[in-house]
Amino acid sequence: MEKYLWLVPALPFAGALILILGSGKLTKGISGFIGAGSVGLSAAISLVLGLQFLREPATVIQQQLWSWFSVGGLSTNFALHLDALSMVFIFVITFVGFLIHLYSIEFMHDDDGFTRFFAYLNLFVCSMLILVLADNLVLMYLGWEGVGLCSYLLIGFWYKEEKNGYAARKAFIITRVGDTAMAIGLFMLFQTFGTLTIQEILNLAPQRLPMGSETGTIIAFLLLGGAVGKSAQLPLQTWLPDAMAGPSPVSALIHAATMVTAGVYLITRTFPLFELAPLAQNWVGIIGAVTLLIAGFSALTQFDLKRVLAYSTISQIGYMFLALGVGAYSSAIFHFMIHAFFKALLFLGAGAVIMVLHHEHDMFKMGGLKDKLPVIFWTFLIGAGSLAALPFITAGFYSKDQILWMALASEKGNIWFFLAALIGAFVTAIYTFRMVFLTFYGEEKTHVGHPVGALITIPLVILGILSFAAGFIELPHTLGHFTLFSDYMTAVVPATELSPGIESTEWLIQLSAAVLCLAGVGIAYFFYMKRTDLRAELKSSMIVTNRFWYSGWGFDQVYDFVFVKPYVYLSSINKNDIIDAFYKGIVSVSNFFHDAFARTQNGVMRWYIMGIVVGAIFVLSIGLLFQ
Amino acid sequence: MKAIPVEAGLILAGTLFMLGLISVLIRRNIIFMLISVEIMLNAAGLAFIVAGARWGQPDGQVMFIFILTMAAAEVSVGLALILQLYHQLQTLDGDAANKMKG
Amino acid sequence: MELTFYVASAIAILSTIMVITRYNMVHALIYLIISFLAIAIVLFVLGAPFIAALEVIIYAGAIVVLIIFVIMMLNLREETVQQERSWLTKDIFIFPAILSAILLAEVIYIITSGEQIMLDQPSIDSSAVGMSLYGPYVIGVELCGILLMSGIVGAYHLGRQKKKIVHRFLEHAEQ
Amino acid sequence: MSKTDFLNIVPLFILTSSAILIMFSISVKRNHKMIYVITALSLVADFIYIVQYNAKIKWVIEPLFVFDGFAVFNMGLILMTALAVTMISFAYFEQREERKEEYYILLILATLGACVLVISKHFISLFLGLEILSVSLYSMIAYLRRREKSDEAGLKYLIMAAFSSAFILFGMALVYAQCGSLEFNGIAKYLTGYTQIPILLLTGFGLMIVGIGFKLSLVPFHMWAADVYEGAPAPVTAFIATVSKGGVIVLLVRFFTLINGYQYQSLMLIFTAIAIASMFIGNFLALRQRNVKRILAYSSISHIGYVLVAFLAGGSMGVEAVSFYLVAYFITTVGAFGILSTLSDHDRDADHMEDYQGLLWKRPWTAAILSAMLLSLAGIPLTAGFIGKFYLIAAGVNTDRWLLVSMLALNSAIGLFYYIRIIAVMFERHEGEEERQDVLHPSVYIISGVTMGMLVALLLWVGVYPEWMMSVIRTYVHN
Amino acid sequence: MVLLLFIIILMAGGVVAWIASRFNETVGKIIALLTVSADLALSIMVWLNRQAYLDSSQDQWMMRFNAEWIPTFGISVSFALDGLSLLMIMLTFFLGVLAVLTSWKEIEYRTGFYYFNLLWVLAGITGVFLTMDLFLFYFFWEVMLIPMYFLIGVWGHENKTYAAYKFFIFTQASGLLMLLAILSLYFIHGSANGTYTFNYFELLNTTYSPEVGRLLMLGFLAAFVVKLPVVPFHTWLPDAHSQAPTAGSLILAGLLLKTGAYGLLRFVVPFFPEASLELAPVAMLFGVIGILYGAILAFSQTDFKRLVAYTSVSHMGFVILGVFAFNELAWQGVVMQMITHGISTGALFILAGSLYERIHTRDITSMGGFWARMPFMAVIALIFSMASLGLPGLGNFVAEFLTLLGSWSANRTLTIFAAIGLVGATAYSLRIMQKIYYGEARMDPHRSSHSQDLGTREKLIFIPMVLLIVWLGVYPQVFIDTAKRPVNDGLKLSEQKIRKSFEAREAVLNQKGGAHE
Repeated sequence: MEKYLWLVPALPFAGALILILGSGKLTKGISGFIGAGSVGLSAAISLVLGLQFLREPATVIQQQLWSWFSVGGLSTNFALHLDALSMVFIFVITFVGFLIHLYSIEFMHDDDGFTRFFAYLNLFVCSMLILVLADNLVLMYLGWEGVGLCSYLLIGFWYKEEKNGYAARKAFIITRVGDTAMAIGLFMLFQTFGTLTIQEILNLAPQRLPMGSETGTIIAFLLLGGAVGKSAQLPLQTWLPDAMAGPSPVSALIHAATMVTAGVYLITRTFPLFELAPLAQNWVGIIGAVTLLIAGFSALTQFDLKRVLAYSTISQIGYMFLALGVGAYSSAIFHFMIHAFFKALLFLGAGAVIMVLHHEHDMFKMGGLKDKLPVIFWTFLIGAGSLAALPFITAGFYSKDQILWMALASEKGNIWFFLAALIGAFVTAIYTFRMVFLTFYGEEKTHVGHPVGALITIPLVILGILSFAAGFIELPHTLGHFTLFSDYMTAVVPATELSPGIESTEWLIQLSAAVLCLAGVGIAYFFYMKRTDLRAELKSSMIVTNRFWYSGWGFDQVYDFVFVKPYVYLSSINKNDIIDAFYKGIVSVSNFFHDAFARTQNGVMRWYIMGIVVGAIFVLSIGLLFQ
Repeated sequence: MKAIPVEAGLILAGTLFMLGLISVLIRRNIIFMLISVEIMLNAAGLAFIVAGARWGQPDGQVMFIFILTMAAAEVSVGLALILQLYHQLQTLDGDAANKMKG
Repeated sequence: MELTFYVASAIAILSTIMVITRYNMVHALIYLIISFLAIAIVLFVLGAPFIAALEVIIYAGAIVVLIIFVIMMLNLREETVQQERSWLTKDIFIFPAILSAILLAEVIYIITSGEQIMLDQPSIDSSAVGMSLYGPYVIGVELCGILLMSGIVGAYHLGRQKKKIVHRFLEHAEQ
Repeated sequence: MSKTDFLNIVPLFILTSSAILIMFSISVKRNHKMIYVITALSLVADFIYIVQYNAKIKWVIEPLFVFDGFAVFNMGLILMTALAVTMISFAYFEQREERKEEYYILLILATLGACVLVISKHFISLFLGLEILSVSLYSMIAYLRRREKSDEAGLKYLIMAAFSSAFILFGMALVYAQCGSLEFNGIAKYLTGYTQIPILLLTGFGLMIVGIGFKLSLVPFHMWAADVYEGAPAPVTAFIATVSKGGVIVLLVRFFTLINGYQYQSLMLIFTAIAIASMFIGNFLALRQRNVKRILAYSSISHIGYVLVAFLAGGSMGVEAVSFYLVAYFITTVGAFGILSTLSDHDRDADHMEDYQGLLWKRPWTAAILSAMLLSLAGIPLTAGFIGKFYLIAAGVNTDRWLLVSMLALNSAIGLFYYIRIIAVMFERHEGEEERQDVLHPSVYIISGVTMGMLVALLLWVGVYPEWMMSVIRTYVHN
Repeated sequence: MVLLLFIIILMAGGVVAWIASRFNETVGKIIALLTVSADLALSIMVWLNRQAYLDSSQDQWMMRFNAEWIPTFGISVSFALDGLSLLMIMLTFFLGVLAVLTSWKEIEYRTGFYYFNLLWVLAGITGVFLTMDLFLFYFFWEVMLIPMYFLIGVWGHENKTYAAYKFFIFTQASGLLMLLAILSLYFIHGSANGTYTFNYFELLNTTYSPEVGRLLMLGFLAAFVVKLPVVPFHTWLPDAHSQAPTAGSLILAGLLLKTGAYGLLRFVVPFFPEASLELAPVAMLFGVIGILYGAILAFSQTDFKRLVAYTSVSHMGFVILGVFAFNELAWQGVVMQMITHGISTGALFILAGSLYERIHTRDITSMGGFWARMPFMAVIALIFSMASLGLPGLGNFVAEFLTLLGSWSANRTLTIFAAIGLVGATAYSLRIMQKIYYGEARMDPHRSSHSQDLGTREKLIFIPMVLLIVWLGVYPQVFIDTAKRPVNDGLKLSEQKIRKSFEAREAVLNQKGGAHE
């Protein structure tokens, strides 16, 4: 099986290629078949590989395809590297990807760009797989940018709406900012290590970079920059809410389950570098903590269903960053996986709702869908519960709880991280259930269209089961102490070192988290089910805060003011190129001389003779002066 | 003929030359300009005579004769041209002949 | 002998000044003749009797007469004098005079800056000039002929009148 | 005068006798074609006679002439240029009702004057050559008597040329008064004792520079050029731009190298200033000029400025460069004016930009030839002008005349503008307008066509394979 | 002999095409196409036989050709081909074929003369890439200008005359400075060694004082930075590019600019390594300024071709940045940049031309929504705008990555700013997509009734370009290997020279008894 590893990314790529070349000629059925089928095959291969890894987590599969370029000391290959970490990722990517492909066949059925959609989607899966399988950072960068491109294409999929294009562009440019930082990081890495192969770097890191060294810190920060951009973390998070302009499956796959977690992958992959730069790692945590709060509060005020989910995604990735920041790599990856399941589920559910309601995004115009769309409702509820981390029964609880615990208990954790995570959990519960109540309860406000078909419900159900059950592979000490996932992950990442003597408080933390979560649900219930009349009051009493949160804490406005506007202004005032004015100046000076001299040629003979006389005087004067 | 310095002869020639020059510059009448040029040529000839006299060579005088010839040829062509121009412009104003400029 | 030189020089300069300030063309030409005659004397004093004669004959004689002939041909009247008066204002003198003065000053300065040399060579008579002219410079003389030839051909071509009546009365009548 | 003297002077003799022959033939019967043939034949004969001179042997006819390689080469150049001018003159004058025949006498005499200039080694021959050239030119410029402009140009040239001749003469007189010799050698001998030029002599040189500068239309003695170029008939303009200037430059080179003017700072300074001013002012004047003849006039001012760069660079390379550039420049200028005269119609010369609009589409060959000429003037590769300019710059760089060389480069760039402007006009799309009817016998056009073709072939040949021309120049100029 | 043949085929083909199209225009076109294709085929044959050259270690040159031209001046017709020039001439012929194809329908009048000019430009460019005689180099340098001038001036757009002048005068004026430098080099060499020659290999051994070296280098540099172009000498480029006919823009952007880059690699650094080293920080700074300035300006342009023109300014900034970084990575990056930029920007210009053919405007504000109408073209546009923003997997990424990687070790600050230029590149590249292909169709139906998707001929143009840019993106090693020897030898040579002169100076210092101590 190992030697077929290359097929995992190659199959979706081949699919994409066929779809691109055959666009316009293939029927929708064939397109869907190719699109979903290729990913499905990939998923199958990765499943088989995954089983192997479950048996032997420490397996490492290396596969070199061809030499990309080798210049000077740099030699870069198209080479794949599969270990336990990337295994988790490729599993999630192919599996969730496959489900979303299935879902899309029905979801996108009436769209003109059906084939195009699948082509992009396949290309995305391929890029994402390259990203996680890359053996060296340059190849990873290829995947990194490739997913960016696909994200761009898919956000702007409905290109006729101009604003979709702008949203896509925004996403690309902002992530590019991060990517540039990462690229610079790559340069530094190359200069420091003379190679860009990940494993070599990681092996050499402890020798070349002393603990806390300046170079190491800068490198870590630059990599963090890349991660922050891709994963929509502070301060580059603003693109993600706008990215919801894309079709819902896209939001599910790219902007929730896979691409946005590339940052998590990058940091986990290069964790030794971060370990060597404690400052940077601490900042990972800080960024995660702040982001999760900011995004959580923003989510509270949104009324576009998908934007709520978008902010929640930012917030949840904030949790992962927080986990990374405290050195709880396996927790982060665990949360990534669970999050991928439930967030994909939520997005797909939301997409189904929106589709059924004829592209209605506003939650306040929804309601009462509980009975009309039972399957969607139940699966969505499971997802929401998982997101809100309803205690004990949802997968989200276990993954998030672990992070909460680590934020405090890890050696690198502290009380502030913990508090932020805790408040975040509380807020999460509120907005999640606000969303649930608004959408599915209350009276029906919009006409419900065709009910959804099997291709939509099946992925929802599978994901629902996963969101419910996947948490049980990793149970905390207090609840059975089942550590399948973290054991598996130890093959690639170290177990988190806990502060001494803190174990005893674990139950307390779990309890507080559970209570807060339920309290959050309660508050949501109170405001959005029980006393809907208080809502307006609350809103008006907090109008400023509300607006501030709604706008995503004003980041867009600030960036607009600080970067975009000046750039556009600078660019537009200089449209005609100021430097050209200099050359135009030369031209006018020449013309001036021409005019001046032409005036001497006035046709009058005596004047000409005068010229000769002046010349004679000049000649004689020079003769006299410089004799 | 002892005490005439070379300078005196040359200054005379130079002065006459300059007078002709002034005349060329101030006169608008083409015939006058031609006459002025003749004065200048004559002055140059005089200078040659002075120089020839200084060295006691006949070359200066030979040169004078050639200048004379040239002046004659010049005047004849010049006058023919002036006649021609007068018929076209009905004036002897040198400044009027300024159709070409720029 | 020196006196003759200086007197003749003064006359030459004065009459040349008169030439360039006259309004009437014929008057100016008469002054020009005087100037040429004075220069002829200077030439004679400088030991070039043959040239002095040529000066009188050709310059004062031929060339000036030629000009007068043309003036007569053009039948210039009193208006021309008036016109000349209007052209020859004082301010028109200023700039040319300044320029020429500078030039003259430079030339005089240069001429007088060297050590003084007296002209004490014996007179060069016509035979010496002739020997030289038809000795080494014989090709020059031939070239002179060519020069005159081109002058004649040119003057002939340009001066030729094609059925055009020169006299202005007739000309007016014809129009 | 010995027999060898006589044999050497035969070129001048041939020209004179052909002029006289033409006079006779006019008195018998005016026949334009025949006289044209006589002129051309005499120039060819003269050239052939010249070719058999041995470049290595220097023959002196005391005191006036010297026949060395340099003189012979330039004499040949002048004769060939005159021949080309004759060729383009025929068609030009054929369509004008003036009496045409005297023109050829004047042309031959002017050529003779230029030939005298290049072989002269004495002030008298210098003066006579210059005057024969000038006096003939007066009449040639004003030759088309019906044109007011032609007359005006003739008169302007006459007065100013005479005026400048007076300067030259006065300068010569001062030089003579100082040195006691009218011969270049004598002056050079006189000067060998001096590290600095005696001031009177310098003044004499200065006044002569005024006259020479006038003939070469160098700034600030340049102002006549545009008016005269514009007024003169196109072939005559070509003649003024080439033969008359060429002769004077050769003379200048001869005189200057003989007295070794390079060692005198003041002379160099004067010439440097003049050269730079000529380049700049000539180019600036041409910059937005709309009259093609005036453009060429102004460009000729700057081109002579360029030549001065090599001239001032001195050394054998400088002289070679000057000679080569003259060749290139003559070909080009005659070519350009040749096209101009073929485009000229009955009433006026084709000197407006509008006459060239869309020429490439109307008469592609004509336009192509003119483009080649203009590109050569601009110094673009594949043309003689490029190699010429290259040679000039090489000469300048060789002796480290950086100021001049950089000015040359700068001015070449400025100059490009107006040359390509003419080309651009030719490329403009031109709608409508019937093609001009041919009014003359077709053979006339064939003759001009062949002449133009040969010129352009020469231009390209010298441009692509300059080695031959260079080696010719080397054999002649080095001795 | 093959080397001479490359040029002769083009020149002769040009003349034949001109003559032929006086009788039949199609025949003229076909002749032009065949001519360039023949050269392309020839160059591919050379390419296929390159292995021996790659393996051998003695001669840097694959092929040489020498013949006398003007022995008086020591000028010879001297050509030589190494990996670098091989890559460049292949690019030349490849783009040449495409240029002929793009012009197929676009040029409607005077086609014969058009193809003549086109082929002669190519001949000039080929000459520049191959010649090893400095006089000949200058000669070809100029030869490529005039036909280009005609291409712009005759077949260009509304403001063609102005653009043509500007192009011509800029390049000529700077070229003259180079001529001065070449001549001084010639004379310095001649007076020192006694042999006056313009031969590249001979002149390489010329020694001169640092001051002289500096001045000479500036002369060479003048020509190259204007051609490249480096801000602030770039202003001819937007005008020339936007006004030229499509093939003209293609050749300008794809090839003419590369001659500047080639000149830097081939002449400036090997001749004046020391002076270059001194100048490096400044030159790199200018490169970075160019990257950023071009990106900013590109962003605000509304004329499609002008926009692309400014992207060229930006991309060429990488070239000068890389050249003066003095290491193998950067130089390979520069070589790659030369090739990939030629293809990607060329493709964008062809796209602009195709759009212009359909809607008769280049104003992107009046475009929009073309994706629906022309999906194939949109995909092509997407690919090449991605290439232009440096997406990995396409050639430009490799180029820019290597350049930046190389320049990082030379100057970190500047590299960071250069990398920021990538963000700017993203902004302008996406703007192309946004304005032209996204959004509602803004053209009124009447005008855009002809807006059909790409035809077969156009596909024939674009598909090879796409394949090539992808090839360059995923397997550039073949190109890198080809350019390896010239790059390494160039670097080694300059290093040696620097060391030698350093040692010489040391020796002088020691003789003086360590004056600086």
